[in-house]
Amino acid sequence: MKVVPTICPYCGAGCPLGIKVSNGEAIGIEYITDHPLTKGALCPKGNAALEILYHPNRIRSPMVRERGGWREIGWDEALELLARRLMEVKEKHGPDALGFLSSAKATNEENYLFQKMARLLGTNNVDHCARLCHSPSVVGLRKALGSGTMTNPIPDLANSRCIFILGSNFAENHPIVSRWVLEAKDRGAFVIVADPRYTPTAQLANLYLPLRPGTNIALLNGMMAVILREGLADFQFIAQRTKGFEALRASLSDFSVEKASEITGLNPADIVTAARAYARSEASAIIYCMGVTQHATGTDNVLACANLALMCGQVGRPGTGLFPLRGQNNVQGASDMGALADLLPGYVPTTDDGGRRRLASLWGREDLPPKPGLTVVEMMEAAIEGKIKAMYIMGENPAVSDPKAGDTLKALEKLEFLAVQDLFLTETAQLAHLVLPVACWAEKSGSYTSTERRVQWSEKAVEPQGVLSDLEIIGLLGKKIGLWDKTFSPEEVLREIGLAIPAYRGITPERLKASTEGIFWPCPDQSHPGTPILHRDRFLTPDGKANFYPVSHQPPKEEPSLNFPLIMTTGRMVAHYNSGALSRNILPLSRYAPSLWVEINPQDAEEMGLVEGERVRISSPRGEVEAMVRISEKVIPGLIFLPFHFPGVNFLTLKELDPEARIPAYKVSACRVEKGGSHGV
Amino acid sequence: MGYEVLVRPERCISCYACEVACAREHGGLSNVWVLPQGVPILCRHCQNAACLEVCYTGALEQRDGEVIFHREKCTGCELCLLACPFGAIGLDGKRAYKCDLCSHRRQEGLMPACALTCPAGAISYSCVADFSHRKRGIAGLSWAMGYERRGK
Amino acid sequence: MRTLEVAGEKCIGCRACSSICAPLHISLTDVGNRRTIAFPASCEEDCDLCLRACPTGAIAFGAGPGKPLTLEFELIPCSKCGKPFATREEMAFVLPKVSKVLGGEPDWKGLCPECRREESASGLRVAI
Amino acid sequence: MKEIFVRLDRCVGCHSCELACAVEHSRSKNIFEAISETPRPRRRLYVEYVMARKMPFLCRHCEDAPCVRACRTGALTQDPLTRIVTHNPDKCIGCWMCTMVCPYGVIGREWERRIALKCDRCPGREIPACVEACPTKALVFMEQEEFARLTRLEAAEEVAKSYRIAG
Repeated sequence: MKVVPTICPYCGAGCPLGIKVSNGEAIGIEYITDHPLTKGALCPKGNAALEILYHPNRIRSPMVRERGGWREIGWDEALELLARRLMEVKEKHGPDALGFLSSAKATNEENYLFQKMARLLGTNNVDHCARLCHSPSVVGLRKALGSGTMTNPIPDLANSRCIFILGSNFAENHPIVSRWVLEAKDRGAFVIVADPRYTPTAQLANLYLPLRPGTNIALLNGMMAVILREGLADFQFIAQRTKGFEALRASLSDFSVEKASEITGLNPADIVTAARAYARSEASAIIYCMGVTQHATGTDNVLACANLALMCGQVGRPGTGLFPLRGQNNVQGASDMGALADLLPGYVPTTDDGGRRRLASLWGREDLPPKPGLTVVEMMEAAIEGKIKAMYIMGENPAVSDPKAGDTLKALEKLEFLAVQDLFLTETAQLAHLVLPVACWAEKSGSYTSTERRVQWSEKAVEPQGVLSDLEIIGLLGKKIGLWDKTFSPEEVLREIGLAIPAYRGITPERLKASTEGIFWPCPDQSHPGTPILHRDRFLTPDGKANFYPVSHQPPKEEPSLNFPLIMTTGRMVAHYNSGALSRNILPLSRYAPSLWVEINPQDAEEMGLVEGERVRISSPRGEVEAMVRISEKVIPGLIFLPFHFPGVNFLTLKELDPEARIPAYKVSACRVEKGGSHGV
Repeated sequence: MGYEVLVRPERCISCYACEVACAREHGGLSNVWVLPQGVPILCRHCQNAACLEVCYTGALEQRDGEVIFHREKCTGCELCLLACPFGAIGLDGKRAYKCDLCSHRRQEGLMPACALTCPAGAISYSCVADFSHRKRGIAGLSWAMGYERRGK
Repeated sequence: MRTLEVAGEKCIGCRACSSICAPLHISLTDVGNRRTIAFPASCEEDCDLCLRACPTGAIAFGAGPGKPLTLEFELIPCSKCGKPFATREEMAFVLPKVSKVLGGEPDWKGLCPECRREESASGLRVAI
Repeated sequence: MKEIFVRLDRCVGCHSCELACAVEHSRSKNIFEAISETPRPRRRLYVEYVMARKMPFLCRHCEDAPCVRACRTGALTQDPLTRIVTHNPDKCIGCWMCTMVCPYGVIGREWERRIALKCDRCPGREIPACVEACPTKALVFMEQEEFARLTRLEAAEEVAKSYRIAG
């Protein structure tokens, strides 16, 4: 028996997961205790991960959809079909009629090769679900600090003296983070949680701020107004390392804590306490997540967070910084690899002629398409309009995860050709013309980049049965299309990544395999130890200085109305994972919540005459869904909460996009709750 | 010897990691229960155990600060369930089941799964002295900070 | 022919004999607040598990022409959730032993195991 | 009611209180004999070193004490008048529920019997042994009002001193 080190396939924290292998079969999980992030800990999802490996619902053979249902076909036939159909569409309608969705679940190598394939085919229509969770962080933090990533490693939170948590429920979504927040608390840190819902994370707080949904900017500006009024800003830091402070000061001159209190619904004294605690402590960190980004003002929200951190000089030292917690095990890596419609590998904009040509020459081409492609939601719109004819989706489930799911289904059904590559026959795969089964995380090797920018190697534990890895499929497909003449090993691709992305230059397969704790990018050369803390001496902006961007509160795109009097917000729960493909049919997890539920305040429940466990119909102007009532004080009156792991929830959500980051405004939509689902009580 | 599974309830984030891990280690049945209040409850391995007193077949045995359960001697009478002050013994149809402190893991020199897996560090497998010493350190910190603020 | 002789007055209504009986000759059913244990008149198996499992020695083997026996017990409800959880006789058997260990009758004696778990959790939660 | 108060600035970390506590809770109540006793006499308060300070930790006999609430056997009881939390070893089953909830980490283990061990505020004595043994008067046993007055006087003294320096 041996223990093979892999990286947990669920959230973005990147916890190591040892798989006990005996006679080529995975027989159990072992905890890896010498890892600095986890010290051996794993959340319930990590503990249940092995269930994926031998799950009876895994697809084991390529399948085409025919009138009578699914027909199993051989690998060669499947790849032939995929290549032929993609090329047909390309020749008939041009490359921009193709849409590619890459996967935040796949390795760096797979994402790199996937977007390379799309771009070599002549389109930038390649995107992935980072668009749906942290694209505002990428855009906003890049503008403000020069890098759209977490500034410090998670264990560094233990050095914080004040932790401000905004719109993040890490206790359920990234449980390992709570270890370090609690460690900081043990060492005397003050913990502030701002969230409209009293989550398990809020239970850890010294100060809990139940703000109204969609009022993050008002809270942050209110805090900054207090800090300026009381002279708590770090003026030395501002003078030496930032630009544009005067504009920010001017924009805040007519804002006050009273106004903030009016908009957010918080007690002004609490805002003042939070502001003082954050500004005065020697090291303050901001943790934020999708409660900040998933708004039509997502980028502005992120900029407001950055403004607060910069104003107080709480960046670039241990225990400080901004912690946007990424949701998937390789969402950071997939973004780094350029699986984004507007950015090439290494965050080079497609419109940057120099950077683009440099990459093109590495790939043996003259040039690559300069025009930014369509993002996740835009692709679906284009499909409805008939501009996109064929899509190739690698390991994503837009039918559940995209907003206004009614439109998504329409779009997917309208496609001339849809190929889906996944572990299970997901809601999206059921609409496909061709389904390709893939190897799961334990059946392939490759590198993953965690939310901390920690690049780690995950070893193959068992041989895949009947399936190929994403990398093998893309390699074979590219060979069939004629993009390259061989298939690639993960090691080969990682070396090419090193050539394409300066921040990965020093990260080689040999180094990764030899280290238990991985390497933090940027790592410019092979002797460089990696960079756990960014922005120590200079920011990653061209001139090395951070930028202030004044932002102001804007009301959410949809306000409650007579017909739809409640505000609905969505989020995650601990036992489920994203679109649910990796948790809804995993018994040890799904038993905690087998079906959709909705959290309603007792006051609202009483008004509507609802009882615990009753089935209700929730509708918004866009659709409706049935759920089971959970009456709970966790939500404030007028607010309901739904976990988005179940199909249907996104029938209700809003498709309004953030103007810069193109993220949909998932977090606030108006809705109503009515008694009586079709199944009765 | 001298090690106990000790819980810091204020740290529990009700993530169910211990339950899932325990169930995996024990063939699908978890010997730990995470309650809605957000605290894991498991066998306390009492020194003077009530369950031991009612067990008439010797299926329960106290040895080295550990209440050991011998499944092969259990008749499934449910009397130990009725004796346990914590409700920490379960009945799987025909036989009782309870926490064995992951004896199979300890034989290999590994910690019990729940203590190792807890992401929030709420469960620890340590001796009472270390556990309390750590708590005193934490309490002392805020005490000392208060004194410092007073200017002493 | 081996018959089962059950001394009804000794039986406390626990699950031992029905749990241990692999061929399921002895059956135990809980319906509402009633527990019914049905013993067959005779048993052909070459086994004495039930006899050895009984905590009170209520089961014996005999030779005569036995007849099936059904014993009924009342289940007492949990003082918190109201769910019936144990027979009166079981509690009467258990409590003196428990009291001996705990130095007095515990105040949770009327709670079912689930509610005891709940109460223990509440006790721990006080720390927060 | 009188309580044990700690004047942190006076503690020099000499551990006299710990020693006195162990001796007081031995059978012989004599340090020379106590050393060889079994069960070994144990201290019920602890001097820790935190943030460059010596800090004596002892049971605070909290109002509505968490340990009493968590105890499932009635081994811990609190006197409603004196607030003293008493531990009855005969009822203790060694489940550590009290240890797990104590915010100050002052419920230890009686090693031999594997049951809980905590401060009983020396029931037979007028002044608890630890207070009596403290050479610097870092531990004092008095009414809350009295202690507040003591602290007030100390503060006043400092103000007066600084006035004198200011001239």
